[in-house]
Amino acid sequence: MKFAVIRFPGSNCDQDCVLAINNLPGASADFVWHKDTSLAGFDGVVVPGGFSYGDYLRCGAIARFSPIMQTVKSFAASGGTVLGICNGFQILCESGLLPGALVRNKGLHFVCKHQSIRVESTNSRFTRAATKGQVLNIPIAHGEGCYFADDATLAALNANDQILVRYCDAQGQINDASNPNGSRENIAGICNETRNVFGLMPHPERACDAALGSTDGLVIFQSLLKN
Amino acid sequence: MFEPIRNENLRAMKVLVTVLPKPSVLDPQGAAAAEAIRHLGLTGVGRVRIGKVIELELPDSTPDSEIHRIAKDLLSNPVIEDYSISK
Amino acid sequence: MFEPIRNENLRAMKVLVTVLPKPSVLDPQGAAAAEAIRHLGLTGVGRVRIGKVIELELPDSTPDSEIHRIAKDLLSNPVIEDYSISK
Amino acid sequence: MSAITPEIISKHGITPDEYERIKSILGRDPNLTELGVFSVMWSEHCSYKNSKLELKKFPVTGPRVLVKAGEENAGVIDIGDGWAIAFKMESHNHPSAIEPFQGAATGVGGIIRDIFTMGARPVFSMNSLRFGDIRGDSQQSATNRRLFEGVVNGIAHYGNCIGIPTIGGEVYFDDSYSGNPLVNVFCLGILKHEQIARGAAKGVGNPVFYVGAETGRDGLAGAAFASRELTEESKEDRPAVQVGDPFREKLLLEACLELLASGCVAGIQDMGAAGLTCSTCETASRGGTGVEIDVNLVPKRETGMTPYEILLSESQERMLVIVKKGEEDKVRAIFEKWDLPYAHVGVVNDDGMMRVREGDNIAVEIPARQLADEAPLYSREAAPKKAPEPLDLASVPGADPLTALETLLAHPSIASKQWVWQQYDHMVRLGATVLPGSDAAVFIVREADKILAASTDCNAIYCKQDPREGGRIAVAEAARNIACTGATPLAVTDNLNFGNPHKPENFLQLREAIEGLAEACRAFDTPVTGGNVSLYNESPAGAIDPTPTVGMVGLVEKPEHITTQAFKAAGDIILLIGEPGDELGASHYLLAVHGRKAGAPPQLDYAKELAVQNAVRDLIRQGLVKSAHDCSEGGLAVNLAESCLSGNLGAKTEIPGTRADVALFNESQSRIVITFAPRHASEILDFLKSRSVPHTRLGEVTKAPTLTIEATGKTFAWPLEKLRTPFEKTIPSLMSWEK
Ligand SMILES: Nc1ncnc2c1ncn2[C@@H]1O[C@H](COP(=O)(O)OP(=O)(O)O)[C@@H](O)[C@H]1O
Ligand SMILES: [Mg+2]
Repeated sequence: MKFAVIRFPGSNCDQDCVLAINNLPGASADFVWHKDTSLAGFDGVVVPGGFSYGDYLRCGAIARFSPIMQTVKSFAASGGTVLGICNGFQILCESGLLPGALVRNKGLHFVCKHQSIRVESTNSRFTRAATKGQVLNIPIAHGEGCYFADDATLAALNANDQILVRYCDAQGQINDASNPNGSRENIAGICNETRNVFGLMPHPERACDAALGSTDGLVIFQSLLKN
Repeated sequence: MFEPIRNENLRAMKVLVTVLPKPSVLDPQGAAAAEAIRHLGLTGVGRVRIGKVIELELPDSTPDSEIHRIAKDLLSNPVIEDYSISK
Repeated sequence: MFEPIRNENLRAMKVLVTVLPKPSVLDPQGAAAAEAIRHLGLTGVGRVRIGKVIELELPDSTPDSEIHRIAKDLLSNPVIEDYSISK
Repeated sequence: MSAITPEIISKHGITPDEYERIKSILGRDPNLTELGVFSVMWSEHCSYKNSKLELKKFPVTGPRVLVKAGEENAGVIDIGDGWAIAFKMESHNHPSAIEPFQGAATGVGGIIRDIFTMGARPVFSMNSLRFGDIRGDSQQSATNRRLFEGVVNGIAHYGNCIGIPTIGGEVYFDDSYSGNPLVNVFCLGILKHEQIARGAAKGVGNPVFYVGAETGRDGLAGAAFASRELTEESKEDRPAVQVGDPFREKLLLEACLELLASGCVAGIQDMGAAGLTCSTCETASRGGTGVEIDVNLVPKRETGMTPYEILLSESQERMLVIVKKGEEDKVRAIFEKWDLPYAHVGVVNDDGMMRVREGDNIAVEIPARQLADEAPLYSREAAPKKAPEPLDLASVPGADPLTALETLLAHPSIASKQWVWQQYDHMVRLGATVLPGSDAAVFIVREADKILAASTDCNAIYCKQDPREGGRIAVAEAARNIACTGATPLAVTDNLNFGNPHKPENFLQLREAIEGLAEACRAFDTPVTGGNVSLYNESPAGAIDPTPTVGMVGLVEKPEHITTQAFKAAGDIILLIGEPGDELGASHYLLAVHGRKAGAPPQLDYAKELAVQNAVRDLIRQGLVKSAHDCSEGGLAVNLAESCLSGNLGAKTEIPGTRADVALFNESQSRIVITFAPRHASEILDFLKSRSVPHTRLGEVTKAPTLTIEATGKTFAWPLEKLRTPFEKTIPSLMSWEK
């Protein structure tokens, strides 16, 4: 499976994503420049983390107008796999590919740490290799990762089983104490209605090597590779 | 190239777009500011909200509809923010 | 804790403190926004500056001098920013 | 142009003697712009005029040194297999005092540029910070908290956005820094030997390009600003404040690395302090050439800027690039790809002049070498040396060890700095394998398949009491931290933070500390690859404690050698390597518990120190060691508490000594605590005996979550939660707005 890792000016987890994916048997990744308009030859798209356009104005607000994003939208509309990580999640929300928005962390500070998240649904190509309720240790690193959606949107997300991962503690408990940023309902990642676009704040690419303290991120990439 | 050279024949106006978080959205920065203001001895402070202001220099002739388009599509995110425009 | 309870007997007013980077200070956000606005097809955009706006609910009786004190000491950094107050 | 009056000269910080020298270099009077150019180039910040003669005492050579200190923007060290590292430390103290967020942010931006100017890809950063006390309700401590908050936010903002992990550092709080915080930032980059780029204007006729942010009036003459004391009026030095744009710098970084790889570049130099002035005359001086530019061609952010303003501006995120003639189009294509402003502003010539035109007018014409390299050098008067008053132990009442340990752990200088490093993205680039919170940081450099350890250290109380000993210990402690991770030290960068050098007692501190550092760098075989000097660190209350910060880098041979401070398993044996010690002078125990900065600091013995470090490293390499932690502030008791807390395990120990507080909290040097599985005991003990390295079995790791220390026949026990709260909650609760 060949992934396009989009490079915006200011992306900074692009190389990490390429490295993590290229280390997986059966997967490979290549950069795609934001000024490009073609995704021909790719089976999936990763919108990586970082600070596209410096996160000026709002995270993801400017990146959404990049030429490549039009192509990503049609790629998604035709059922293509799109994974947005951290800043990538923010960009997907800003682009309207995912509902809701990400706002300033409740604690006001940028937070970088290992974080437990719980797999809430395995009904997706991103989580099918996991088990429901599985607790994953995956780092977070963001200043604006507090997920917000209005009540109606939240109800729809729940009803459609679109909430794929929630922040929890090491035992899998979901509560305020295990919520690192004030996200509504501890939401860490959601997919779209057609379940082919997934955005999450934690960085699975940072949890693919035991030397970095966790290999729990692999399950997300393995899900994508599973037939 | 970067500071656009404006045509000096066109008259320019300043437009202020004010973007504030919707009341339903958590505004921890506002809450922290309220607390800090109380620390500075100002009593009776109510709610504090913190938003952004964008000051634009635009040709006099720019239609309002265009300013609204930019404010809505780019300068604010309707999911979490409201904007207002003043000239 | 976050939403302070106001004394409902006091009349409240809304004060808007607008804080903008001084003209000589680099405003990378403003420059990025200007570029994006041009991309969206709005021509003739001049300088864009981005600042913050703080909306305060204060008792009607709050003296202006106090608001200025807060705006200067807490809400802005006079070294790089100017503020203005509107009610 | 207005005449140059003595007032104007003195406003530029130029002495009458220096003015005469300028006249003789030029063979005429300078014009105002030229005077401005001399004033920034001959400021302390750029010329090191008060410290250079002392800096010559540092060892700067060694088999691994590829680029020496002072030759270029940063030194370069060989790490094997064709790979090299460039690293350096830089201060941004005064800007951070005025505007903590932007001051710290632009400090990070500056040091990163120094690294990629060398052709290296920056891979990680660290920082060393000092603030006044953040405890209490006083106006002063509120200000200190605001500075601390702003500086940490600024470092986080810049580093996180540009995507360079901040993996370590240190923070101390002491009232000598009230109003004059120290913000020292470190960056390290990786490159292949053949990629080393030079900041020289080579090749007569080669075009000179400007790339990066447009020049504005911000940061006018910041170098001169950094070379003065801070006063109340400094707050009015508004133009000195620069705003950083990490996004621009990220583009500049990628563009410059792409450019250097393209082979089109003859020389490259960042515009840091003294901006365009410094980069033009330094490149010309290094190249043995001249450089001519036209300020009309320089991209500008503001209108009506004079040559004086353009040359002295310290706008951030700019570079000067000397391009090989004929390659201009390739270079333009790269800048355009990255959406960067650029301009062809001048040419390299052969007359040795820095010549600045404004269209047809010549605004500046100065011999580049004299301007860049022949600033006056001064050896200031040093006060006579006096030995520190030894501590009279009888004057120290023995405090209750139970509460004393909690007090120490709650001292902001010792308490966990998680509040700080959690705000830094330390995981980007997939390299941080030992996260902040252990001794040295350990980082896997993926592109080179190398593992580096890095640490910054300085105990300023020691330096205040005895700057020479303090300097020696700063190097020893850095090396010890590196050894605890399993690494071998390679080289050192330093940042010398002192008060006004015109005061003899301050100059004595500077000289003594440098001699101490230099001696220790020789002893540990770690050449100095570069650094920075920041003088005039004074506030109305007086000079700061002397703070010669050391940044050391080491190399870990194999991944399996990487070792951390956390206790690993119940039943493991806890062994002290080194002697139990008894020196309480200048200790944090004296400061935190008795409110005193007194006595002579502990005495370092190189032979003992090296024996301990080598033994620990060798045991680690034999695969026998489970944890290793160096003993520093707060002595053995704090050391054991930290290892318990980070491993979430208890310990049952006994510490020899005749007085409990001395036994627990003394800060004698050359001590490392290790743990290992009981089955390795005889192997380890035999090894230590064969090396004649002193050691004491302290006890063992326990599952029960209690730290127990027996000393002088009494038993002291702390449930871990009693230790965790002061250690982990002190800084977050001081910094929380929810009071
Ligand atoms: N404390 C120091 N120890 C060793 N070398 C130093 C020290 N301070 C400065 N230097 C060296 O002097 C040279 C000039 O440094 P500097 O002016 O800081 O560079 P920049 O212009 O990038 O600020 C550099 O090579 C630097 O490494
Ligand atoms: Mg430099």
